[in-house]
Formats: sequence, structure tokens, C-alpha cells
Amino acid sequence: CGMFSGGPAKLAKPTPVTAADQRVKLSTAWQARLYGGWRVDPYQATQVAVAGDRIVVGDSRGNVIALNGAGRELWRRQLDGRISAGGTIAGDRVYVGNDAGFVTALSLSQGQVLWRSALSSEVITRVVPAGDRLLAQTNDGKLWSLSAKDGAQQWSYSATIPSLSLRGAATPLADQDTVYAAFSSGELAALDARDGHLLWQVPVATPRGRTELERLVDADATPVLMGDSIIAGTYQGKLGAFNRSSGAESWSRDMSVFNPLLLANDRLYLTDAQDVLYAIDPRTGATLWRNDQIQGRGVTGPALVQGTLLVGDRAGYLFAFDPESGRRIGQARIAATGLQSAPVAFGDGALALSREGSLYRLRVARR
Amino acid sequence: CNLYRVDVQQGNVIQQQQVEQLKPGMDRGQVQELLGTPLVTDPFHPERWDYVYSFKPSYGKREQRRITVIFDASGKLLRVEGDVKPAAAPR
Amino acid sequence: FEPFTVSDIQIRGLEQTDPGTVYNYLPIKTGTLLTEEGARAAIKALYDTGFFEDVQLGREGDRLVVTVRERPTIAEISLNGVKAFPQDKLKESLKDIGLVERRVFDPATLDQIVTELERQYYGMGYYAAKIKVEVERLERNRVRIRIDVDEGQPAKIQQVNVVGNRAFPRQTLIGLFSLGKTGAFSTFTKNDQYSRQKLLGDLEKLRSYYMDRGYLDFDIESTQVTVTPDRRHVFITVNVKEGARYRVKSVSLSGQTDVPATELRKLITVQPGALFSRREVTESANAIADRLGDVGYAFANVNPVPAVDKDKHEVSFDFQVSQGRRVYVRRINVSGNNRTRDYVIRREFRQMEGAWYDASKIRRSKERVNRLGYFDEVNLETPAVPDASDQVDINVNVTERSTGQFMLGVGYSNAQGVLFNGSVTQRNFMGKGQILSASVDVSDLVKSFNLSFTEPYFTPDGISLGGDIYRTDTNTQRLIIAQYRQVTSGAAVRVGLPITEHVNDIVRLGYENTSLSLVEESPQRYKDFVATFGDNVSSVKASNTLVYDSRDSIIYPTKGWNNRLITEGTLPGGDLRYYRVELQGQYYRPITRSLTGFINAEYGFVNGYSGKGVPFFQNFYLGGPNSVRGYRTFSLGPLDPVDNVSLGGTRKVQLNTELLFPVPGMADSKSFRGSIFFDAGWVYDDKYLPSFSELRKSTGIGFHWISPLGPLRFSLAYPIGVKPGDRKEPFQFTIGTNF
Amino acid sequence: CAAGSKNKAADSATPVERLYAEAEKPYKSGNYQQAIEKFEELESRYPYGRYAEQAQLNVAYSYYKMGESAAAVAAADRFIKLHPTHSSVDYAYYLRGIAYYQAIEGAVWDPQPARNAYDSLNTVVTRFPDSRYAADARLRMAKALEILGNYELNVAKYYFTRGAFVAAAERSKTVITDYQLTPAREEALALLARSYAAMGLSDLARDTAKILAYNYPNSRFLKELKGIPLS
Repeated sequence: CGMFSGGPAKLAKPTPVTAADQRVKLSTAWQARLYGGWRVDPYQATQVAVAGDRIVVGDSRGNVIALNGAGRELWRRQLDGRISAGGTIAGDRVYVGNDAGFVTALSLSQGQVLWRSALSSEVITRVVPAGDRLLAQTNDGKLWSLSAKDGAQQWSYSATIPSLSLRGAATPLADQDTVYAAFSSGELAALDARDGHLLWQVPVATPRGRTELERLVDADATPVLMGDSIIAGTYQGKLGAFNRSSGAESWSRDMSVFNPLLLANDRLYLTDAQDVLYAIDPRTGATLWRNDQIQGRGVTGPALVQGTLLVGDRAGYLFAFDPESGRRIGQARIAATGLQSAPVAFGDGALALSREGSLYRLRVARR
Repeated sequence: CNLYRVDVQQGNVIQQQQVEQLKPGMDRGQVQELLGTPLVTDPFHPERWDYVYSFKPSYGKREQRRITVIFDASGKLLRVEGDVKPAAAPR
Repeated sequence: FEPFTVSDIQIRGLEQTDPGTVYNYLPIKTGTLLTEEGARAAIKALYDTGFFEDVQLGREGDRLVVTVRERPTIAEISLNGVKAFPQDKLKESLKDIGLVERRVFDPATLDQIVTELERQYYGMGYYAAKIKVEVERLERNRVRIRIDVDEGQPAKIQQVNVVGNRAFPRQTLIGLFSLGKTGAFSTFTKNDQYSRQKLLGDLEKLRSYYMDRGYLDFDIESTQVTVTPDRRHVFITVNVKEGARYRVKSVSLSGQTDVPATELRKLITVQPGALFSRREVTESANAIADRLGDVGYAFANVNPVPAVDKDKHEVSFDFQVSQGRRVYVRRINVSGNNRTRDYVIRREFRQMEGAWYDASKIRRSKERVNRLGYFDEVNLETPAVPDASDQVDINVNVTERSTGQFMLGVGYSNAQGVLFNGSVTQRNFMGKGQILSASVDVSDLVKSFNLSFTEPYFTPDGISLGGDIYRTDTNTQRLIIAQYRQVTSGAAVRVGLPITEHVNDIVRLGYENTSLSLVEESPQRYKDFVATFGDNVSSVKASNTLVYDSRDSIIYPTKGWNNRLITEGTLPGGDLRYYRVELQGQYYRPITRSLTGFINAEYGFVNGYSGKGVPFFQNFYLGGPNSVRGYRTFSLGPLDPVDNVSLGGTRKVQLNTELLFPVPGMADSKSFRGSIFFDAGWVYDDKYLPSFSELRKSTGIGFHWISPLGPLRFSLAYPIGVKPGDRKEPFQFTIGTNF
Repeated sequence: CAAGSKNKAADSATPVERLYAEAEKPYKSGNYQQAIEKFEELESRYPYGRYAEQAQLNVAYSYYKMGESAAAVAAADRFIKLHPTHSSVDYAYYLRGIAYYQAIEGAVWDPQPARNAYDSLNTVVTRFPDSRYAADARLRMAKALEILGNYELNVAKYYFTRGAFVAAAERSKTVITDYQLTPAREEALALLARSYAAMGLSDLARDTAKILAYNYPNSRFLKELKGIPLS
């Protein structure tokens, strides 16, 4: 029982991929050093934004950085306050939220600040463009709708959230005139995009247990839309599908998940809180396959790149899985510290952001 | 130089207008409500309450005022004795 | 169930409890009519005793059959894995809840314990704590209880963030918080461990910071505490809305008071036109309430009612005073003193019985009782007197500490080498508040005998009378002072006169004889002295010490001054002709709840008069554990050019600045104190103050323990600006000698 | 650093009598510390029955003999709660009383132990008048009262010397009303008279002096009241 317990336990090297399974080669095309790293494990979940040949990423010192496809920096803008969830690109605009409570709009070409709007707390999700409006969620459980033109605040919806909740939140979704948002109370809500009027609200899971910690049921996993239902998942709770217009539950199963969900070629992929990779039938919730070889490695959510499922971990490893069988078909250590968030498809590979603040352009070659 | 001595204050402070409001026939509760709880009640004279005020500055004469309230056998206010003049405002 | 008259009562299922007890608690007697409602009351009564798990009432003809199943008693409780709380405190709270060996075991208390333990752990940020309880049945209806706790690691705060601040930078605001990221002192201050109470305290500090700088409408809209899934990192977010900055428009005072309104008005420090400050408003209201409290209005209520002009951002305050009834003190009850006599405590009281309640006199009284140094704790309560709404009692409860030091032992001090000493000091002799001390010291340097007695209250008003008899035989071969032997003996009488509440003047008159014997190596100057004055001198010494002492405690001062002006001299007619003046200023100031700043500055000079020089043994000597740490005792000052020995000086200047802090782990005990210090000092002869570079300086850490053996002082000092010839001595300690 | 748990002697079921006898040896020979440990062990293994009850009483008595009055009072209280109608519950109240009595220092110290002793012994005398401890209880109650009377008188005298005559009067009155049977009453009457005189309440001073003279004709305090006319 030492007095000073060290930092997060050192992760052992993962078991190697057998030759038979080795079917994906992962390598780094280029690497760009940003300005400042995150000391926290990948729960900071800062994502990389990509549009055509443009890449926009935020570092932990509040810099918004735009690079071209070759990793050369185009421009850099310092905002006051740290960027939590990363930027988004829409048309020739970049939108970024930071922990000083500001949503800032910059021009994609030169990065001038066009406008900024002060919200009520830290902006902890990415800013989601939806037509001529922008959606974002703040740490105090509020969903905001701003005008994309000048950042004017149109409406906000605030959910009642517990005093203790999980770090992070689900990114809001928009489809035509409906906005979907999941909150740290474990509830999923649908609102009319025009005026923020609540359509329906359902608990994806209800808090259980005696202590504040056992009762955490944050719906932090970014939901996905599929057909006429929406699938959302909570920490220490449930994964469930709900009818988009009525909120009626079509299926629900026990699951503890906080990384974003991925819907691809008619399958739902996710990594749960125990770092098990699942493939689930989105219509019934049944498990198609599961892979627990990366358990305990503090993994990111899955990403589909070049037909391969990619997952990063806390030690900087990137793993490739066959989306059909779930077998591990490749892995490589690409960074000295953990990966911040799921890799983002880019060109013939992907982009991944590491904790110590480096951006990697990866090549994913399937044999 | 004279040495440091604590001033000694004792007893209830009674203002003139409090005394004026006393009316014969009042019961003990009403007198207590008006003048406050007496600090001097003689064990052998239950029929009288003594409101004694004195103030002895560390150096100087001791100033004193006294009001005695007498009740009849049935505990009703009979009369008030003592030097009834307005108490100077305290220091 | 229909009622029937009970002819007989039989109790079944009893293994341990004796039937007498059950009959006693059973509210049914034979020969009475038992109704259903009566039966239900009986069952409840038996349950309430806490002895039984199950109670059934049955009927056989007219006989009432009471079947009970006794609860097991606890044979043993084992509590393992608890590190975050002191074990005995936990056992204590288990005892309060009734979970004690030999007591009846009630399963409900077990859940209560687990919930309480979990709540405590989460309150301290131990989010990964797991608590497992096992109840093992033993024979003869007894149980053994095992409580195993796996505390895990407390979650560390990763970030404290304030959102919505415009007027002040985020860093300043976060600087106000006691919670924060892991820093250098975190293992001691535990500032990186989240706790609800600390957060509430911090939010209050944030609110005060804004409200004291004009932000009347400041509001903390919401606070969020978020934790990472692995429960190792905590983020705290505080969302604020600053609102506008307000200026004070006007201030008024209303309400009928005994104390003239003009006098009360002067106590209001809120200035029209100035920025609104909540602290100033509160302090003004308290000042008025205190002033009324000093003339009996203990329950005076001062309510600063704001009138806010939202558009012009101006606010006016009407201090509405309702002085309530004048309250008198009926009785002062002293308790806890089973060694100190009642009058020794009562005579320190400025508040009398039968007098109006005087808040500052009561505060001063508590301080004076504390300063006696006889008590670890002095608690004061002022409960109301039943059926006398205008009277209160004052209950003074003291916890006595041992004020006697009987010390026989071997000491070591750098100056005096091995020290054999025996001393009896009793600062509360016979509980009468008198101070008596007799001490004998034998060491290579000094053989001394000292007897002193003081009666602090020779007169009821506190004029003190004391006397000393002493003999000191100093032989300095081992020290680096010039070699000589000096035997001084004398007797003196002391009278202490109280000038004001904090100022005391001690007049001392004594006779002193000194005989000297020099050796070949004694410096020439000493030999000249003996030549002029002779080797046996005696004189009558008079001294006057003016003391201003407003420290809150003698043993563990945290605030207040302790200044002395000592003027001493020999009266003409004796052999020696010198006078000495010493000025000493000490100032304690609390920096935080546990940190105290301390400054000690001393200046002194000694001169001969009517043509006679200053006897060398009356010189000032500096250096050593009690003056400038890090240098050998008495080593500072001019040196004899011949044998390089310190001669002391007729002028002395000394400065000590210290940061006093409780020793970690023993924070609440009043006898341990750590310090970080900077010392400087020099003795010299010419008129001008030495330059800063000339002063010998040192810095280091110290440790002070008032042990049963007497005060122990350790210090590790790093000398600065050392000149050639200085004798350094980094580690120094003294045992038993009073500072 | 796991805290080691106490290892108990094997729970062999020695008959309770042998355990009681084992405990009685040190108890009888005055080694009360060891007796307490033995009796408490007996109680934890055989928590019910005659032996456990006697053991609880012996523990209380042992603490009393060791001078630990607080522990003795606690042990006696526990017995009273567990066995409110036990045949020797009067002894438990008595034990409680003499334990408090033991803590009395005297008339110049904390009066609380004397008050507690008086209250506990009073329970013995009122609820068990014919208990064999009642006689000794009455004696100790009288002594406790005497100490309490002297305590009040000492405080009264202190306030008189400080010139706080209202306080001195009230404290003397407490002696006269609450402790009539104690010797302090005589001097209290004198002090009350002198306090009234100092306050200028000459009629009350005269009446009080007359009562003193009447109750204590040749009281040595009469000469202190020379200034008060007795006519």
C-alpha cells in the first residue's frame, strides 16, 4: 500500500496478430506536432474535423489549427479557453466550442474570427451544423440552437441532470426539422428544430443503486439514426432503439457505453466501458459478434476506414478488425501516448490525434 | 497614573417611561414584561421585587438607583418605592 | 382476534434473557382484559427493547402465550482496511450506532453502517471504495461481524473551471479555491481530493470575492462535478453570471437604540459613492450589533435592508436596528476544573454575575482564561434562563492540561555541553494560580540554582507580587567566549502593575553580587576590569519592564503583539555603574486557518555612567538556538584580536521572521509546531547600526515541541553571508530551557 | 499495512462457572484491571444469565475501586438499562452515586460531581428506601449538599470582595433557599445582610440580620453586622 500510487497503470504490449489473420498494414504517412497535450486519458475525446483537403483540429491550449492534406499548417488561431470536443467544418466556416463557454465561428480559408457567442457553461460537444442553425450542448445539461449566420441564440432546452455525472456528452443529431440530444440524466429527447419545443423524451436507462456513482447513467454515447428509429446507449445502463417520431422503445439491452456509436453497412459497432468491441444487429439489438482481446486498454470508439474497423487505445496502439467476423486483422503502435478519439477516415487512410498533441496521417492498406 | 481596574456594573436598568407605565393591580407577569426580571428578590420578602442599578467606574464614585415594586397578598401591584428619576443613558 | 381476560402469561423461546425483564417491559398484567389494540401495543413494546428479532402473541384458553426469538449478541467486530479515517473514531461511531461487542445485534444497524461508510468515502472522493460485510453465526446465539474495506485510490481533481467570468481572469478566481490540481503540498493539504464541503466553502469564497467588489447581482448559476469512467479524475465546472457593478448611493440608520444613533452611525464604514462591498456592509452591521452587545443587548439584530436601482446600478442601505431586550447574566458556572480553583478562573472574568451581558467583556474574559496557560480548551456557552427571557447563564467548561513540569534528567545543548538538571515548575501551584519554580542546572558551562515564586493576584485587581533567589556559577573554558569564571548570586522582589487591559508594568528591585576569577588566558580587557572594579562587585539593581501583550495564547499564539521595553540599571552606591535598555517587538498574524506568521525584532544597548565602563559580563551576546540560529552560541560580534574569542558587544540588533505551521498529522495538537525561519543579528559597540551585509543571517526549518519534559526546540539552519571567522553550527537543539 | 485483527482465545465452551471463578480470583485480591478483563470476557461469551449480570456489577465496582469514576458510572448505567427490575438494581444506582461522589474535589472546585452524586444517591433513597445502601447514601447526600452549599458561599464571598453586591446577594440567597440544612447558611445570611447594606437596601439588611440573630443567636458573624441597626 504505497503512499504515492503512480499514474495510470502501464499497459502491457498487446498480444501479436497471428500471421494468418494479418491482413491490414497500418503505417504513418506524416505526423504534425500541435501546441500542447492533454494529460488526461482519452476521455477528453477531442475529435479531428475533415472536409476535402482541409483538416481542422483543436489543441489543449485553445489553438484552432488548420492543415492541408499533407499536414502543412495553413493557419492557427488562439482562443481564450481550452477546446474540449474539437471543431467542425461546414462550407467555408469552422465552428469551435471551448471550456470558457464560447462558440466561435472562423473562416476556413484564413481563420479570421467571424463571431463568437457566450453560452451558459463549457461547450462539451462538437458544434453540429443543421441547415442555417448550429447545435451544441453545454456541461450544465443545456442544448443550444444558434443561428449559423451570426451566432444569435435562438432557443435552449435544459434537462435536469444529477450533481455528479460522467465527463463528456453525446453530440446532438439533427434530421430535417428534428433535433435529437442525449443527456447525463440518461434521457434521450427529440425537439422541434425551429423553436426547441419538446416532441418526446424517454429514459434510455434509469439510475440504479445506492450511491451517486452506482446511479450514474449518462447517455454520453453519441446516438445513431437508422430508418425510423434512433439508437442510444448509456453508461452503466442500457443500449436501446426508439421510434424517432414517438420515442416508443423497440428494443433495449443491458450495456455500459460512453464512446460514440458507429452505424455502418447495416451493423451497429461500439466499444463498451470494459473495452469490448461489439457488432450488433440494429433492428433487434442482438449481438452478431464481440471481441474482448483489447479489454482494459482504455479504447476509443470504433471507426470504419477502408472497409476496416479501427480502434485506438491508451498506450497509442491502433487495432484493425474485420467488420464481418470481428477478428483482429492488424495492429501497430503509432503514438507514444494514448489516442484522443476514434480515427477519422481521410484519403486512403485515416487521421488520429494523440494525447501528447500530435496529429497522425495513417495509411490503411488491406491485402 | 492610576492602575487598570475593571468597572463594575450591577442590576437592572430601568427607564423613566417604563416606570410611568406601571399601574396598580398589574400582576407579576405584566410587571416582569414591562420592567424585566428583577435581579434582587429577597427570600424572606416574596411580596417585593427590587430593581437595583449600580455602576462603579474603575476610578470614581459608585452611582446607584433603586426601584422597589410591592405586590399585595393576591400578587397584584400595590405600590412602587425608590428614587424614581430618569436613568442617565449608560456609558 | 376477540378480547379476553388474561388469566396467565407464559413466555416461550427465551434462551438467554431472564423472564423478569420481559414481564417488566410487557404492558399486559394478568387478570386484565386484553384487547386487540392492547396486544399490538405489547408487541411494539417488546420490539422497542431491541432484544428480540420476532414477537408472536398466541392464546391457549385464557392463557396468553408470548413467543419470542431473541436477537443474537455481538461477540466480536473486526474492521480491516480502513486507512482514510482514524480507526478509533470509526469504532466510536460504531459504538454510537449500537454496534459494540456484548451488545444485541440488530441487522438494520449494519446497513446503516455500510451506507454511512460509503457516504463518508464518497464525500472524500474515494469513489472506488468497496465495502464488504460478513456476519458469522456462532453457537449460543452470538455473531462475529467482519467489515472489510477496499478503499482504492481517491479521485484526484484534474481541473477546476469557472465559466462566464468577464471582470476577473479565470486564474485569479481559481486561485481563490482551496480545491485544485495536484500541487507540491497536495499530500498534506489534500487540495486535489474532491470534497463537497470544501467545494461549498470555495463557492462561498467566490461569491464573497465578487460581492465585495460591487457585484451585487452576482450569481452562481450551476456547478457540475464530472468524473472520468475509471473514477480517477474529477472535473469541477462553476458557471457564473456576474451581473452589473453597483455603487452605494446612500446609507441610513433606523431603529430606536439606547446607544446614541450618532455613535452607531460612525460604525458604518460603507461610503456613499464607493463600490458596493458585502463585507463592508456585514462588518458595519456586526460592529453595530457588537456595540449594542456591550451594553446588554445580546440579541440585538441589525439588518442592512438594500434598496436596489437596477438601471442606474446603485444601491442604498438602511441599517434597521432592533436592539431587543437588555439581557442580564444570572450565573457564571465554571466546570471541568478539578485542579484549578474556581476563583482562579472567575477572577479572570471581566463579566460579572448580576450585570448586563457585555459581549466584548465576555470575549476578553475567555481570552484571559485561555492566557492562563492552564487549559487545553476553554469553551463558553450562554444558555437562556428558563422563564426569564431577559437572563442568560454563562457556562465555562475547561479542559485542564498539566502545568507542572517535574524534570530530572540529562540534557544536551551546544552551549552548555552535557546538562544535568532537575527542576520543578508548577505554573498553577496548588490550583491557586500561583507560579512556583525551583531549578538546579549542572553542566560543563553553568552550575545554577534558581527559585522563583509569583502570586498574580496579590490584590483582587490583579497587582502581582513575586520574588527570585538565584546563584549562577559560569565557567567558560569550553565555550569560545574569553575564558573567565563568574559566580553571580542575588535576590529580587517583583511587583506587576496592570496599566490597561493589555499593558502591564513590572517593577523589580534586587541585590546582586558577582565574583570573578580570571586565568592567564583571560583577555587583557577582563584583567583591566578586575583591576578597576576588583574581583568581587555587588550592586542594587532596579528594572522596569513595560509589557504590551495581546497574544491570544502564551503556549500556542496565533495572533497579537508581545512588546517589551526593559530599562534596567544599577543604583549609585553599588560597585557597578551601568544601565541597559532593551526593546523587543513580537507580532503574530494568522495567514490561514493553520499557518501563522511571526516576527521578532530586538534592539538593545548598555552603557556605563558617571565615568565607569560596562562590565563585560553585562555585554550582549548573540548567536545560537535562541537568537540567530545556525551560528555557535554567543559567537557573533567583535572578536578579541589576540585569541579570536567573542567579546560580545554593548549594542545588539536582532530580527527573526518565521512561518509557523502545525506538524502534518498532528495538526490539532497544541504542543507541536514546525517553522520556516529567517534570522539576522549582530552585536557591536559603535553608535551606527550595522549594514545589512554586516548582519549575520541564516534561514532554515525548526520544530518546537512542548513536551512533558519541557519545551524542546530543534533547528536546522543554513547560514547566509558568512564572514571568515564565523563559527557555523547548522543543527542545534535545546531541551528544557525556556525560550 | 493491513490492520491485523485481534486473535481471540479459542471459543471452547468452558462452563461459565469456571470462567466466573477465574475472574473472581483477581477481583477478590484487588487486581481490578485483570478482573475487569476476565469479567468482560465472560460477558461476551455468556451474555445472559446470573453470572453475566453479576459480572457487570463487579466490573462497575472494579472501575470504582480503580478510581475511574466515569467508567464506573457507564458500567452501572448499562446494568440498569439491561436489568431495570433486577433484585440488586438498587446496588447499581448506589454504585453510580458513590462513583460520582469519588470524583468530588471539594468546595472550591467543579461542583458538578457533587450534584451528580446527590441525584444518583437520591434515587437509591427514594426508590429503594429500605435498601441496605440507603443509610450510607443519605450520609453521602448530606456531605454532598454541604460541599455544594460551601461552593455557592465561596462564590458569593468572591463577588462581595469585587464589589458586585447584586451577584453576592443572589449567590447567598441560593445557599439560603437551596441548601438550608448546610452550615454555609449561617454565613450566607450575614453576607446577604452586608450586601443589602452595601446596596443601600437598609430595611432588607435589617430584616436579614434579625433572621440571622434569631436562628444563630451567638453567631460569630453577628459582629460583622454592627453597622446594621437591629431595632
